[in-house]
Amino acid sequence: MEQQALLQVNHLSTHFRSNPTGLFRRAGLIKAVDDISFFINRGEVLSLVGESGCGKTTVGRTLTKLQPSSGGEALFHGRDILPLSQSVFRPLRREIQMIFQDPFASLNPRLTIEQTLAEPLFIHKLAADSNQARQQVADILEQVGLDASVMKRHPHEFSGGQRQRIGIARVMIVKPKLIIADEAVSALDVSIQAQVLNLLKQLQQEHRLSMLFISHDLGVVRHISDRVAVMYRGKIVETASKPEIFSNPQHAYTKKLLAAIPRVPTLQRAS
Amino acid sequence: MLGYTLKRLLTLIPTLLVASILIFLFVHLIPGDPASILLGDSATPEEIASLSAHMGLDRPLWQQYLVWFKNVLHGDFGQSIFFKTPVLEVIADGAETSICLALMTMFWIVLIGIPVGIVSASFHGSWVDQITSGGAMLLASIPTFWLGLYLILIFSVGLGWFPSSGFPSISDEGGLSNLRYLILPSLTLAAPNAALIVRLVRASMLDVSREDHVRTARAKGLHPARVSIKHVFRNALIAVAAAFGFTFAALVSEAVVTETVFSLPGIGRLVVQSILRRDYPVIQGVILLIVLLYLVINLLVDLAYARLDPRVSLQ
Amino acid sequence: MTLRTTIAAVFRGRKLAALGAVWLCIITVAAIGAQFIAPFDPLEIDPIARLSEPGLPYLFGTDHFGRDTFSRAVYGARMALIIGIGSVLVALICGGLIGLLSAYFSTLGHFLMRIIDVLMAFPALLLALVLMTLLERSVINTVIVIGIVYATTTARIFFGMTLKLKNEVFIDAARCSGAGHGSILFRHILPNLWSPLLVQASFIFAFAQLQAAALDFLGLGLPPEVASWGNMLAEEKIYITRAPWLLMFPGALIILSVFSMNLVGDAMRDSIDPRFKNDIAGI
Amino acid sequence: MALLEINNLSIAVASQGQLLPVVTDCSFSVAAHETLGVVGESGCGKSLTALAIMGLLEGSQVNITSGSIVFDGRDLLQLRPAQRRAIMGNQMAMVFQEPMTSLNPVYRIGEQITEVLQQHRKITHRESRQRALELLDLVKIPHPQDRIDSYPHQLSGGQRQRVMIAIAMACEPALLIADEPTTALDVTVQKEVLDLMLDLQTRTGTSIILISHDLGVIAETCDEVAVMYRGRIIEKATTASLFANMAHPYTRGLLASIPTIDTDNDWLQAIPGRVPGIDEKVNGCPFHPRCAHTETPCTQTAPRLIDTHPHHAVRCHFAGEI
Repeated sequence: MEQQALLQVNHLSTHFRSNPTGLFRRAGLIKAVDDISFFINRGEVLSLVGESGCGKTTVGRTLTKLQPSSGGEALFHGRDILPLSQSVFRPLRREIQMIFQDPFASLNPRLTIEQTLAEPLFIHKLAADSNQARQQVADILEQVGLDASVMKRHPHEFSGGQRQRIGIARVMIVKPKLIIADEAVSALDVSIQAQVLNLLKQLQQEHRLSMLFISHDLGVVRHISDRVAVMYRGKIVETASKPEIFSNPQHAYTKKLLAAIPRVPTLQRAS
Repeated sequence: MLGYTLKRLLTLIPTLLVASILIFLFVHLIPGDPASILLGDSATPEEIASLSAHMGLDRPLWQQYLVWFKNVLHGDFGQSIFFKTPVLEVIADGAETSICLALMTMFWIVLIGIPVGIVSASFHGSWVDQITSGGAMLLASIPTFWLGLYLILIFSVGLGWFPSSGFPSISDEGGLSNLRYLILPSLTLAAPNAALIVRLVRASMLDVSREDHVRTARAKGLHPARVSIKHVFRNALIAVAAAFGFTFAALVSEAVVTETVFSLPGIGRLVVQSILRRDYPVIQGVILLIVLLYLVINLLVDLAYARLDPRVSLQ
Repeated sequence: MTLRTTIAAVFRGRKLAALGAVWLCIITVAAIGAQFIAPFDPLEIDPIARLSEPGLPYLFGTDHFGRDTFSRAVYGARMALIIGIGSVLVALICGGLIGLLSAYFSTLGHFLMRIIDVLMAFPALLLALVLMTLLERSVINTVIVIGIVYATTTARIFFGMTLKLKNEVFIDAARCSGAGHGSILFRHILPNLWSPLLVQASFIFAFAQLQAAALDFLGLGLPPEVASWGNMLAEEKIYITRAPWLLMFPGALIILSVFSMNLVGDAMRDSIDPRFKNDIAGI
Repeated sequence: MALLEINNLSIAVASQGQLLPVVTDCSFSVAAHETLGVVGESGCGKSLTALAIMGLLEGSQVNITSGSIVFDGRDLLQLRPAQRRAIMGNQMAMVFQEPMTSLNPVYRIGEQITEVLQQHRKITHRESRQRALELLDLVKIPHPQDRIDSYPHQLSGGQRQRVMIAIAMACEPALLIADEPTTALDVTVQKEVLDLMLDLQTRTGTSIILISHDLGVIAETCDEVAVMYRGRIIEKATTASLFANMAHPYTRGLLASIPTIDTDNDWLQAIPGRVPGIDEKVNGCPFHPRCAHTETPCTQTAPRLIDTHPHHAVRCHFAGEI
């Protein structure tokens, strides 16, 4: 490897105990993520594709330490983040950010947009006072295509697409290095999804961000990724560059997945 | 199922242990020395001291607890200070009244609470619903003893339909007709609890009726009443069953008051009088048994739960 | 949302609940201004006018000591308010904190909730009776005891609600932003529990009235000289056949107040986050 | 004659004392053995239209304000409730979006299938169970004898949706309404379920109304398509004609918004703005605030559905011009 990857994941495993309650119950073990390895270079988008229950979301949650790992390592800038305690990891959270699927659930309904967006600024000491914070919030809102005047409002006053823009703003405001986007556009209607997808891609290119893009939608994946990893039952079954995976899939599961997608006839432009 | 029951019974042990310590502590912190109460005002300090030593009251609290708990495990709850007979006998004397009262009350609760709840939910938003669910809430807002007193005033003193107090045993003269002594008390006791069940059945049914599978049932072309009973009520029953455990605790609380109002020779009145008399062994015994009963009822509720809801597996 | 629109939303189409709220306001006014409203001293004895019927000058009649029932009822409103608010505060502060912390810090929570479970096996009134015998009969002790009794249910309820909130995506999002435990607990979780907390408070307020009256009736509640609705019932119960109205007024006051509070609580419950509706222990 | 004919159907939702229109002047028909696709984004009124046809709006805040639903020669809106119920689940059946919650969790699936049979057919318990086994086999559930006594939670999402289809097909309905039947399923399962539905259609000759937000699903399964936007049908055509002569700017925008797996393009052509809420009033063409071709008439008068080709109608002032 000529250059060191921004994120290098080796043999990562995350296991859950099923039915952890109950005094005498023998807990079953669910291997949600089972010995997977991948890397993401600087400025690169790696997509993690798979169907529900394949463990792709768990990968994202493990890398953001919302979920404890069971084995393996995740080297960020060459430093394994998995064994770090939450307090040691906290400064690193600024660099590894996560966008969530559900724009209706990922914003605290009680806080104004300004409060939500300014929170990470104060935590990571990126703003000295509330005036500075407000300025940065206004800037970032503009970047994601919202008017700065919306910052006094509460989440329930926004549509799904707008909320997802706010979710993106919360991530971008701390100038992260790596974004983990977990089904970031799947809850949106097609016409809104296209807007948000364009925005995400534009921000990624402008800031040369690295991104782990978790999705079940191969169309969306084709649009945004540089490389694609296909997950099936907790394991990565195939990793390849985007052109490779779509034109020459190797694994049987990848082929099945591609074949199952309903095709839209391309538009014949009426003359 | 059997395995689960055994496991659950095993988990009752630590709970009962903690409960027994709490009960013992509570009761022994009650001010007032049983020895002096027992001997009356004329006793000399020496007499009191010697009786205390005899009863083991001079030993450290933890030793007293261990002795008591060891005896309880052998089925010996000690002697009642007031009655001078074994606690279990005292409790057994009150058991018949309380059990009859509880059964009759349950009868009213199920007979009135569930149908009214179903009607209330089925006519959601209409005047029928407003009257039944509002009425239920009003009923639940009435102090039990007040209701009991006025029922006595109207139906015993005024109309003379039912006796106002006491309960001769069924085995006494009169046999089953002695149950008429319990009609007013059981109605008094049932009123707030039936009201709770009405509200609960209604709320659960309204919740269930918003679920997707009810729409599926309607899409089959079933009659609304059939959808209501077979699909909505059957699923609401799961939540209602879960609440029956709590209802028991509320029932005991109100039984204490009701038995006092109607001067019934039951366990509820026994516990109040024992507290006033500082009859430690009886208080301890009764409360421990009530806690045990509560735990057993909750276990039964859990078992019923598994029968009502196939998603719950008893491993 | 402003306070006015919130209140309007709660009572829209609920005339009965609005009437309940009005009644509670009347009770509050009576409680605060008891010394100006009550025509007589609640403890003043008029030996000639024992057990007199409602009329003038004794609106609600007099009790067997010859004290003015109306004046005692007005002062009873004060006691009802003290008992209600006091118990709510004790229950919510003790129970709420235990539930909140137990759900958030699961190791501690496991232990604490086991204890709460054991306490819940004790019927509320029995627990209150035993606790009352430990303490002197006084207003403050009654408040504490009733508060403790409802702290157990409150802890259970808050435990469940906090668990739900803890798994919310926006909590994950806050953690990803680097928020610490304090910030997550008191900035992200607690503000979302204010409205269910208010609903729970109204039900506890209502239950506390009934519980206090039952304690008074059994002779283990407020000191006998305190003018409370429960005491008025307890003292006059043997005169029910001679003067049935004596128990009518304090009884009706208790019922109306409890009913009103339940109505208001019920109306508020319908306007809170539907996820928490079934957690609230109320009518 | 068409099996189902919807004429000028309007639906409104009662909210705080006023009626907000959610479906306006909606007309379409479904011929026997045909599949009609209804496509649109969330809130466009497609699901409410389906519920209205099925007769499931009763008792809700949503009311049919005008129009008629003629099924097999009878206007369903004029029927008495009992007559209506005799059709529901019998000649007309529905499959819903959420397979995880659409089955009653406390009854075995066999019971849930036989229930609809016993409601509409005079058959014995034994016969209905036999028929349920056949149906489970028909919807390709492996080992029906073992599965018939399972509870819904013991089945996967795909299998539950197959059971839902079995319930819907039990009385061999003339019309099957499928409301986003595969949205909650994985793509591989989606393909299986759609294939199953088409297979059943060729076997039994039932007509299908397939409601979806996914133009791809519609394109692969339907004979005709109706595109809805803000409660109105804005384009209606045979599937072939729709994709060959797509005329409404919204339909085109919708298609251009879809990231396909067959082509690489750097930027998607997104439709700007958002769908206005149902309480927001838009004069003229409902799409004009987001349309790139808006001119004066668009902001003033609502366009009518105009035929641009045979079997192709468009609701746009400039249909065929842009």
